[in-house]
Amino acid sequence: MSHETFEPTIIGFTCNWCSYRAADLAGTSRLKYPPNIRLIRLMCSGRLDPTFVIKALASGADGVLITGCHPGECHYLEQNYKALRRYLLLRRTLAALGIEPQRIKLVWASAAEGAKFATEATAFVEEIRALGPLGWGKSTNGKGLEGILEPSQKGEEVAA
Amino acid sequence: MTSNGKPKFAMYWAASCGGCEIAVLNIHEKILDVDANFEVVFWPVAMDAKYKDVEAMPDGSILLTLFNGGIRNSENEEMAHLLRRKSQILVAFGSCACEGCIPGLANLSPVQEIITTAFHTVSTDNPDGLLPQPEWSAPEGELHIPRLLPRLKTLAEVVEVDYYMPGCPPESHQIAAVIDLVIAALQGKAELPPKGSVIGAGNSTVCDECPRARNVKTITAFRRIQDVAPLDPTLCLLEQGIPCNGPATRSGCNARCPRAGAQCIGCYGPAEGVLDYGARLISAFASVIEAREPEEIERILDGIPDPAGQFYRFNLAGSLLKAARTVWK
Amino acid sequence: MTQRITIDPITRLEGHGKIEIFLDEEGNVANAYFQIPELRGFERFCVGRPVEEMPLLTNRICGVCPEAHHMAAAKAADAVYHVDPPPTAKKLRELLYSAFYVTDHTTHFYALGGPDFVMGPDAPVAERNILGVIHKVGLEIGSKVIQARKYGHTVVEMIGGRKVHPCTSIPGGLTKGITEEERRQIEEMGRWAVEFAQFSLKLFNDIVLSNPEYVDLILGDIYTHRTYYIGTVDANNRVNFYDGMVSVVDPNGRRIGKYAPHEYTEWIAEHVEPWTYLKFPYLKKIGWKGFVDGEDSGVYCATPLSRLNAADGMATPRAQEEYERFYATLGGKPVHQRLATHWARLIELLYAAERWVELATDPEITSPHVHNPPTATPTEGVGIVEAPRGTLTHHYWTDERGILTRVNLIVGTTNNYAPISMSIQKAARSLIRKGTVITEGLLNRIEMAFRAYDPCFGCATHSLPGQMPLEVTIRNAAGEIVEVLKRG
Amino acid sequence: MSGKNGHPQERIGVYVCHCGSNIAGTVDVEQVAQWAASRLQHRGVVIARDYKFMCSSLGQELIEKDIKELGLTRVVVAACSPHLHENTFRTACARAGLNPYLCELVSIREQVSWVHTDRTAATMKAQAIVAGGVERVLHHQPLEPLRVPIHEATLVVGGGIAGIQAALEIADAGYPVYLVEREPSIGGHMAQFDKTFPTLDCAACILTPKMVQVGEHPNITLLTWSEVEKVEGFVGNFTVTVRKKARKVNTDLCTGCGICQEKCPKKVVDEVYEAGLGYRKAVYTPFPQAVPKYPVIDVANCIYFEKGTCKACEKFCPTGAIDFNQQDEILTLQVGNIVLATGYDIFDARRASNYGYGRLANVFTSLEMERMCNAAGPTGGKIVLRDGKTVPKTVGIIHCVGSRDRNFNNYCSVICCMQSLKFAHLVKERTGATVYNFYIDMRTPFKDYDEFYQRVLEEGTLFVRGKVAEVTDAARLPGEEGKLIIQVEDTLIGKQRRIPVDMVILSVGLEPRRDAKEVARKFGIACSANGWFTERHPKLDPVATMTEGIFIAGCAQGPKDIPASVAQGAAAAARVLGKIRQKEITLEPIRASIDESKCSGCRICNGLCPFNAILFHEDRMVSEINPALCQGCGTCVAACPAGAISGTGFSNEQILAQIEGLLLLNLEPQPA
Repeated sequence: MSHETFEPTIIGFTCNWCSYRAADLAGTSRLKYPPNIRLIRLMCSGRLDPTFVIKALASGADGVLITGCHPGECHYLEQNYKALRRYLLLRRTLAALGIEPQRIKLVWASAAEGAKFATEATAFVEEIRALGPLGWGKSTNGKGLEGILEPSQKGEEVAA
Repeated sequence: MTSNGKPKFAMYWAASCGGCEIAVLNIHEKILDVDANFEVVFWPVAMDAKYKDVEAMPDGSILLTLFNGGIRNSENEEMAHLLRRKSQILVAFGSCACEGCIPGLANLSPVQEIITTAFHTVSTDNPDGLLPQPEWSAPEGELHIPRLLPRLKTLAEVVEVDYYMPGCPPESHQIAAVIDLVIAALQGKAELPPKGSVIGAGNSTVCDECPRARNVKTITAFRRIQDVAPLDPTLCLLEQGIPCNGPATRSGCNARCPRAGAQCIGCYGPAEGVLDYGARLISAFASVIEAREPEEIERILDGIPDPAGQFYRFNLAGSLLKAARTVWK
Repeated sequence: MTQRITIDPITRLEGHGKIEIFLDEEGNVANAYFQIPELRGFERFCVGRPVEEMPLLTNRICGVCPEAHHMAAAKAADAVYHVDPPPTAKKLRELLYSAFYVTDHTTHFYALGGPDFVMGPDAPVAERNILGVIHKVGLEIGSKVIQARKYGHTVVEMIGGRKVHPCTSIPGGLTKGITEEERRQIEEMGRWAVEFAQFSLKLFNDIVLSNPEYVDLILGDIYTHRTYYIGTVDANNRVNFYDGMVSVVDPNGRRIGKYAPHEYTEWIAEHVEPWTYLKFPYLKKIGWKGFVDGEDSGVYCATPLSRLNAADGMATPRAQEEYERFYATLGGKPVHQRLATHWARLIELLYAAERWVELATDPEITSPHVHNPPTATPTEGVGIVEAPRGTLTHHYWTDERGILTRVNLIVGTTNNYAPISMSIQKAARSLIRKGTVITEGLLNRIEMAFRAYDPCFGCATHSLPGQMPLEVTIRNAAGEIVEVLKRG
Repeated sequence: MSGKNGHPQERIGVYVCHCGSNIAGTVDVEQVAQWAASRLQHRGVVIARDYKFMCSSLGQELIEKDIKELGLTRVVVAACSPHLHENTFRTACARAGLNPYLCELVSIREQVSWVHTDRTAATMKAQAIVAGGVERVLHHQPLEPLRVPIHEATLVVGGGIAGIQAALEIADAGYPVYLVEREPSIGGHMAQFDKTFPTLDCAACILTPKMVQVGEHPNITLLTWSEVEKVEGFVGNFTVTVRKKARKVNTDLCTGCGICQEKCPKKVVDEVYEAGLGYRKAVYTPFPQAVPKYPVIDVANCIYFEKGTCKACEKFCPTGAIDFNQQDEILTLQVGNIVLATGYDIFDARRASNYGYGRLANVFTSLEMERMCNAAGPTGGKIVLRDGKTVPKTVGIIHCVGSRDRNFNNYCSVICCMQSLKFAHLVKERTGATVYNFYIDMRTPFKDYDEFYQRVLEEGTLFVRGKVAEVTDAARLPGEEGKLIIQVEDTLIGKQRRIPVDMVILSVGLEPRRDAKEVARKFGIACSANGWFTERHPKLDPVATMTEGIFIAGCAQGPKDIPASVAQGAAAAARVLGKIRQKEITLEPIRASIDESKCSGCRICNGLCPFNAILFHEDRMVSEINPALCQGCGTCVAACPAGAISGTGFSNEQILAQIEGLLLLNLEPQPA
């Protein structure tokens, strides 16, 4: 990755019916957004388990973008409201653990809103770039967090 | 290989409160079974122990070691490695060893901050702002005290663990059951579960053992237990707005707290196969909130004033994130 | 000219008390340091938590006396919310607490402190444990001991919801009351406990007091410190574990004052030494003069013995008799000999059992009204109870939502940190002369000093009453290791 | 490396598509394939290929060949969106004997090559996506589709033209149909119209025969004056509860002779069929050609039900068919599929108060106009002012009333332009009046529509392009007295104009039925924000819904004209017939299920399923999911605090593994 500017890694969650199709539309319309974001398709934003977000952050993502159908337009009727509520509670909890709430963002995008998807993705990448790296899990070679967080043997102890 | 032919038993505490030892003593008469079936080679609470001898033992010569307490300083860590080497079966015993327990909440702040706070309380007479020093030159010579690790770790983070026995402390009837099992296994009358299993606990969650009546859940407000009066003694606490952690907390305690009118605070940790305890609760609570407008949702969520404590009270050190960000920095 | 004795590499005596003894040129003890090597940081990480959780969180400071922290926290939380629990709630809390005292004092006397006497001070250490006691005194008594602990825990569970780490105290009272059926069982067990306490005193009488060797040991000078004493007393200045004012007496037994929980900072301050993680509380009004006793030194003691010294008597008849016999036998108040603490503890055991029955037979005790919901805005509050190992103080500050903004804890054992250190020095001085060391004796004496205080470093750090595995390092003036003695 | 210990027993094939230059133009596909072959070998990747067009038959054969020859157990295709070709590659795998659900298609076209420009970054992202796919596919399970038997009967809700069409198509194919209509007769809005654009043939003439067919069809059970109360079950076997409202007329005896209507002394303004312009009796059939022919007694207005006397109808009925004591009937129907054709409401012109409807006598709505033009209507087809005699000399027709207007509805109501042109023609034809059309944009797509527009232009109708600001009777200029003045900015000449007219026609837009959302909830389907029923896919699946076995047709799905409604009715019927003929249908095996040994019966999940797929067993205190009802959204999976619910196709293991795969590059030192 580039040395002078920080290139964030972002995991994006999309629902199968609206936001993933919005991403497809962004593609078929050849709209451009930064490559920092990597998408995972779920059937519905209601499938979004906070574990996924925490797992992403703990494994090296600097931000997480959650997307779904507009309220009232969920293909499963109202599951995106559940996503909204989980998102709000998760943000509060992560904030209490010192993670800026802005690192997680919820965006509604209908299948027709390819342009919105592209602009939101672009904006989010810049927001995270501005926040800087989160740090969790980077170059831990899968060892979880120790790798980065304990500078080896005895040195890891902290003087009182 | 053992003096009296009996298999060797050890129990050790790292950063714990001693409640696990008391819980073991609370198996009462059963303690005599332990005495009858094992040679207790190392158990600081019940007898004078000799570290020297433990070190001297051949590796793997202790059959069963119950290790309780989290890893708070480097010496806990070394002890964990020593007992791992010496033991055939190493059990992470109790919430501290399994997931960090309440002392794991220390992972919310950098260790320096923890020490500083303790030595600047209202009753502390500390004009020069002294803090404990790992090395200190007293007039007569050098003094040493161990340094604390940057964060409290679970046993499994430090060494390989064979079995996990959750609970703060583990319920005595569960301890008794496990001791029976091990003894039966020794006599070839029973099979030990596969390594890595959770023992002495249920497979489901606290609600499974909770006698309170339950309905389809819709939460319009979270309430603090002291504000609810009178509490319905037979209805699900969560349905009464009390943020009870029972739905996400592993069964095995027989739902003691809910039976006593207090919400489950989660000491038995996550259910089988759950990766992050807090995430399960966040998802479950949020799912059953009855509101669609962000403002309304936020208003209801204000009823949980301490999300970090609510969702990671016992589990922070064992969670995916393990500690607050300030600790990593 | 001291020859170097090396015993093993000094490793892994972690998390336990550590003693460093330095010798001067003559090979006499220059100084002895007793270090506590750990800190868990409750004062920091409780901040941000809702105050009603403190009775649950601070339980986990110590699994040996969680009931003490549960109660101190509950009382502090009541104070924070300016709410007065219904009489039945207070009585139930005290009933739970009395039953806990029976369990705890029994555990200590038979499993931890007792062995020194029951097995004899010179018995091999490997036998000086609860199993040893059971073998010695016989299964019949052994099962009595187990029974006593069981009954105590049963009551704790009935009222507190759990055997270890009770969960029912909340701001304004309790989450539940007890049924008549439960009350009946509790009373029954209480009456048994009274008999058991009397039996234990008789045992102590037969084994210890009738043995001149032990009496000399108790009255001997090694374990004597003329310090101040504190302990909670009721309105009639009689010992109380759950509630009242803290009475303070000087080395001559004169009461220099009583303070209410919220006044504790006027009386108690904690001295800091950079070579240990534990602080040294002392009497603020007298001041910190170092590790010395006497009227001019703020060092005080808070133990069963201290409570007896600080009070005018016991609130129950049988305990009162024993109280009088105690001072008659040991030559009046105050008693400064630390080993007398074992006896004092048994008198408290009897009082706790009697109080247990009193409360179990109180007409109000089964009332369902056990909670007054708080109405006032939470602010600040102090809760004090007598933990078996000393006066326990919890002090909380919260915001208007009842979220903790500041926490201060002075736990039972900590009170005695200074006197314990002094006993160690004294034991060392008495046994190390001109560089000659009586190894086994030294360890025994130091250990017995410990067990008298019944230090619970579960509260302070994390090891258990009387079971401080020891490492004693002796260094010569050059700082070289002369000898390392260890136990545990 | 990914922190998961590998699954060495799996043999994975990775296939990277060039998609001509669509992908290869931006992504170094060879590099991606080589990287996967080397760096992901320890994860089980035994072969990684890149190919020009993976979706071509040659590309598919490539995969099939490898499956057979290399014994692949998992396949990852990195190409376009799964929405395009997931099925293609699954089928290919199936052909080679690999369970189709062991194939994962990841998109590096829509998500990479088409949206990024930097080749290095795009290639790295493609690698990450492939790694994610590989980690995910390791956790795939072979799945078998669910099979559900289909009940032959179909429920059609709504007797408008769309519903009629659907009912006839299905019935003609030989399968039973229940047609439920809440009004006393089928026919819907179309029955109210006079002429239909663009051909101007009379609505009644083309609709009535179809209505009669429905009435007489042996396979159609017609339930008018009835409403659906409850729907239970799932595709293949729905149980529907219908309330048959009491007609107070015994249909077995009634011959539809009409004497009761003649004799009934009570006149009632007909707000429904006559749009308030005409009257009906308290016992009535909405219109002469009503199907069924039987009248209903309007209890709210019937003198007997008000005062207890009268019974004129009863007295004169030759067959004694009047039955004042008749009660509502509750019917339970078993059907396999449901077609919803519940139609629309018209925009209430009073809401656009600046146009003065309800305040200014001679402002009419389009529906009133339809009735007025109709020879069988209140004026016998004469176009006159409210006074009932004066013939207007100038008429203004205002388009887009309530449509394309951010104060009311943003959408275009589709039919208004043509309807306005139709009125322009009819007014001219019948009154010779000067006609103005006030429009925002002229929208005349579809067959012969624009020709009709040309024709009306030629007839001399005047067109003013601009949104009318207001209609007022406050005369300011000479010549305005006693007229309605239309205030408008003519955007073509860029001038404000005041145009005095005698009559104003408001071409009102279409709106979802007032109770559309409630109906949607009842049938377990979704509504758009506006309230139109949501189709499964806006382009590719316009008459199906997210709920298997429930289809939509006509304006209930969105504004449309008669040909489109008929086409949708027929399309829905075709979809239903397709399902019936399959005898049993297969459902995507993307379903949630509960591990009872882990379920604590906390009931967190119970209220979360909009399809009521989760039931709670009080006896065993555990919850269970009905796989046929489950639509696989996974909300309950994410909510279960005990982790007792798992979802096939999108399991926790799959998604967590994909996260690790996507982040693998962060954990690894970058390849040079």
